[in-house]
Amino acid sequence: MNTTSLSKIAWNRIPQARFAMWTLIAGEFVIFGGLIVVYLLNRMKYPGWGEMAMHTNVVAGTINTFVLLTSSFFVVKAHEAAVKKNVEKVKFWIWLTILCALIFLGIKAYEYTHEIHLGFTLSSPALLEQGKHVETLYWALYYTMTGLHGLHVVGGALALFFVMRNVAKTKSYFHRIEAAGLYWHMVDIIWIFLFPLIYLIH
Amino acid sequence: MSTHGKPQGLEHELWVPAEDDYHGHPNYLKVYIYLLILFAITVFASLIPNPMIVFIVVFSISIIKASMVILNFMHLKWEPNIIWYMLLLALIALAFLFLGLYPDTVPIERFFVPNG
Amino acid sequence: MTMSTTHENKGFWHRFFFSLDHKDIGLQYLITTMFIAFFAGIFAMVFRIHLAFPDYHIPLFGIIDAKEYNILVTNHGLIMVLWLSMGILLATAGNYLIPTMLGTDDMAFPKLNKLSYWFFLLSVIILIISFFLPQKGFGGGWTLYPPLSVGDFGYNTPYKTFSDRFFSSNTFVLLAIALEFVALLMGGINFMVTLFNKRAKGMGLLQVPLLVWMIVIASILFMFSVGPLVAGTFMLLLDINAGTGFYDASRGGDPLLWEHLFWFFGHPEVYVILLPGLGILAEVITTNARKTLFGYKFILVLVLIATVLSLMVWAHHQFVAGVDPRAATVFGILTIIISLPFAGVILSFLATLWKSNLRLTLPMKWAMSAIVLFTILGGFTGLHLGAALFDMYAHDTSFVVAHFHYTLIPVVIFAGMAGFYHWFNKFSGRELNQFLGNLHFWLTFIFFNGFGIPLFLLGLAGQPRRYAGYDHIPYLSEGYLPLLREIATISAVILVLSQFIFIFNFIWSVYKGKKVTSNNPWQSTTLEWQTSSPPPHGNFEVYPVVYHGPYEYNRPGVDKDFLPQNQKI
Amino acid sequence: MKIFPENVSVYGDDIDFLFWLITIVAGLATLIVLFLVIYPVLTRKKHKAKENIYVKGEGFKQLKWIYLAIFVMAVADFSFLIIESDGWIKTQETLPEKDFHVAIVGKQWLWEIIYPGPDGKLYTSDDVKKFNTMIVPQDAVIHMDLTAYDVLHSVFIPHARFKFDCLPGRKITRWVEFTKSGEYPMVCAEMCGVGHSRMVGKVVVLPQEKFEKELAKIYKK
Repeated sequence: MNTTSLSKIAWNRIPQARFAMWTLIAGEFVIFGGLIVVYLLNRMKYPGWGEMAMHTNVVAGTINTFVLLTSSFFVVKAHEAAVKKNVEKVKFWIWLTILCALIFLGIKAYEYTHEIHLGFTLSSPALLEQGKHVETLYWALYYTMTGLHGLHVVGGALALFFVMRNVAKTKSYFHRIEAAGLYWHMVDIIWIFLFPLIYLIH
Repeated sequence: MSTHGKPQGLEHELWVPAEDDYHGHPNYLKVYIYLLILFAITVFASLIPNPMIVFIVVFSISIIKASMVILNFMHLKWEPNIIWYMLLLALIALAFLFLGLYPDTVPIERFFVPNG
Repeated sequence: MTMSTTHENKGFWHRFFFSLDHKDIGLQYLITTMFIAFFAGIFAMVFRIHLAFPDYHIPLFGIIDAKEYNILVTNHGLIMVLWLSMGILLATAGNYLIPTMLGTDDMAFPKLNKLSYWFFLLSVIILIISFFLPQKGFGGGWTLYPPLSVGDFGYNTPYKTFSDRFFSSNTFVLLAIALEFVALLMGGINFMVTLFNKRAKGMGLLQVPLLVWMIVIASILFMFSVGPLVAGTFMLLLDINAGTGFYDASRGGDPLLWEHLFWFFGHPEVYVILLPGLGILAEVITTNARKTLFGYKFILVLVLIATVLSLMVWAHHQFVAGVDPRAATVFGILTIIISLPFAGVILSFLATLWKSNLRLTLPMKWAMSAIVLFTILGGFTGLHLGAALFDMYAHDTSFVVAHFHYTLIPVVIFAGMAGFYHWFNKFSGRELNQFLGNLHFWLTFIFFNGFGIPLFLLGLAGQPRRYAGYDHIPYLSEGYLPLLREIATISAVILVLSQFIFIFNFIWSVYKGKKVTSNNPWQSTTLEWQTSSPPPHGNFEVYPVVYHGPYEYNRPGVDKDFLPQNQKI
Repeated sequence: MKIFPENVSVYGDDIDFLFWLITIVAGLATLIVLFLVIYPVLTRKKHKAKENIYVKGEGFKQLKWIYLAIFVMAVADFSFLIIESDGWIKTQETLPEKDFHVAIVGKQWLWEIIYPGPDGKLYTSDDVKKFNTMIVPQDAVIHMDLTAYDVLHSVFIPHARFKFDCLPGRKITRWVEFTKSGEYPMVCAEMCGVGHSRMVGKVVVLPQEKFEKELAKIYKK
């Protein structure tokens, strides 16, 4: 048995599910990173966007950030319980997380309706009529980024739900809680960057 | 019967590690409270009138928060190098993208042929 | 230790649609890719004929007009680059060979693997649907530059209603591309995890065959380069369907943004295609040269350097596209630098050939001609184009077309064929007809050059790309240029037709070819040859235990001239 | 037989020279590669199996030839880069004193040429627009404002070795100087739709005084 191989094994002893999830997360970071880079550059290019940023609902955004941070905490608690193979606790914390997800989506929906009411849409023809051509791009990016993130929230919540159901049924596959949790943390991290960029910088 | 996924009884042979291998756990509550404090700082920092300062403060705090989540909640502290390398490569790619796009986006002023 | 190798009872549907076995999925990828590439080849034939003989009435197509010409060129490019190249070199080779070479039973996530194939198939179907929409296919150039790709690409008139916009070829082509990206991302994750978690007992990371490393590195590179383009595709879809202005200058957007996002993926894409090709070459060359690979670690290091570098050279596709000239200089320098690692890799292959008693088998012919064509006419013309000043003249001329055909065809067709002829008897259990194989090789070799070299000359004469006919332009219809176009066209037609020999040989040999007598006809050392051909379900009756590196040929102190990885001395 | 179209611009020769330089150096490298591929094929019978050297190619000693080759190639590449860089700076990064200023605007599928008009300033009310035919003086530095109305186009004047993209929404100024009077084609080199291949204009280079007359004629109308 040659030694090189044995010495190599130590550093890649990592559960498949977690490994795959990390790879996926790295890929997702690049996708959202691309959007954020585009946003940052255009933000530097067009100072007029600050005025648009004032129309966003900072309070709602703040609450949402708090909600997501808390949900992250719940997920790690669920993971802690999963390591102890405590199904009831796992279910409890995951349900709390999903509740957070629903609250987040609700608030986001409220924001959207409010902004659409003000005439800020993907293509915002209202702004075009005022001759504010460049500003339409802000809202296009706003809806693109938050919308894409919202889809990830939905996906993450669904993943958590199904994993939890599976764990509760089979009393096994506890490691999947952590994998799904990783994805949820990624959603949180993306929001950590989106929130200040979109809401706070005027 | 097909033998997909992990072949039965071959874990140690095929170097498929045990699925729920234990890695260290930080004090999650403490991390969470730190995150909330940083979050509060972010919100108050945004009241500074100068947007440039706001941007610098807020963005750097975001980076700190993100790294805290990654390191503790996602247990990157305990993960093998390969995952660090992957995330690093992602950051490098984004840095290149930013640097490459900057000169073609920010300094350019828009131009349209008048009465065209 | 043995394991149950009970075969699933495989009806056609079960085998070619629902099977979870990585070998079946690999073959599914192979067949799907060949199916779609077949049409791309026909397209190429048609528009080449149109260029040289504009008033020749082409069977089934008639005399094509400018719009049809654009559609044919665009889809030829799209299919060849995005579906054929990656479908063969990443998906097919990866799915079939990675688990067998690693001496394991299957991918880490067979269901994910299956899902990735379904996404791939869906993307192909959506691409085909795009030909039956009102626009009869997308014709805005395979780089999909907006604003042309936002409206009706023929005339840049915006679509009226939402259904017009959504059920337009633009939308469907973009959806197809996005789905294909998703499919390959899934595959990439699978490859990565399989390499790191499911190697045979005793196989260290530096005892993995180079092909596996190359495919995994390529998948990772693909993942990191494609991200921004996925975002960009999302934005372009919104531009088409929701009236946003990401690429619309009058709305504060910027057409150049798409060029950047596209080439940020598009250049690493070249290496995503190139690396698996190099991996196949490594396997074929070492096996037929009967020598251990020269500089295994060296090649790996060079490739990793090139991988990181390849993320910062993309703008050399845009030297004259409006990027800052100073930035262009930087990108030019990096472009020159990235040519060095690959020179090192090619030289290591040549060093492997040096003083070897090589066997000039059919795969070896493909492999060596791949090296020659790629290095000489693909690589060195890359130096011309890397020099920004000359690129100002040659950019978007036939010179560029010839250049990237000389980089992609040696890698995809020649290296791909080397791999195909090398592993055919492994995955079919039968032998190819050698005579037809040689005929296919020589026809391809000769007429590929007969098609490529005239294009270089035409490009130097200043012939721009993507023109539906040149006869109305005086300076392009004088002297020997029409003759060159005719030579290129005739060669291209024969080149495409000679691939039918291959298809016939493939199908005929699969059913009628004579059964293989040995599991290891090339006397190769890697693990996929140490099991029966085709491998059973689960790949191995007895799981191998690995003792050596992958290329132990003519090792001193061994009586045979090759030492399989799973064989103790 | 001539490879390039006749060169009529001041920086055309640099570009042709660069091409031939790289081609010759690459040609030498080609011979080496061909030798390294063909020689083993010819001598393959000579080497009995056991004569093969079992080298893994590790460490500087075994890799020295490859390092040397890479070093030589690097030197060659960077010398190309240095040689081309001053030409690149001359053509792209610097704008010499202008004698005549004209705007070329791409439009599906023709070139709109905007002459500055009597006041010699572009984008003023007295500009004169012409289509597809651009008249310019000989031996004079001509500044060209490149832009587009609808989609991407690319001005390509093969005889002047000049090419640059026209993008909607931005103005890019490049220069060219013709050394020889005559008519030269100006084609579009960026995919711009159905009429792409029909988007062929021409540059008419005239001696100074004849150019003045022609320009006056244009302005009178």
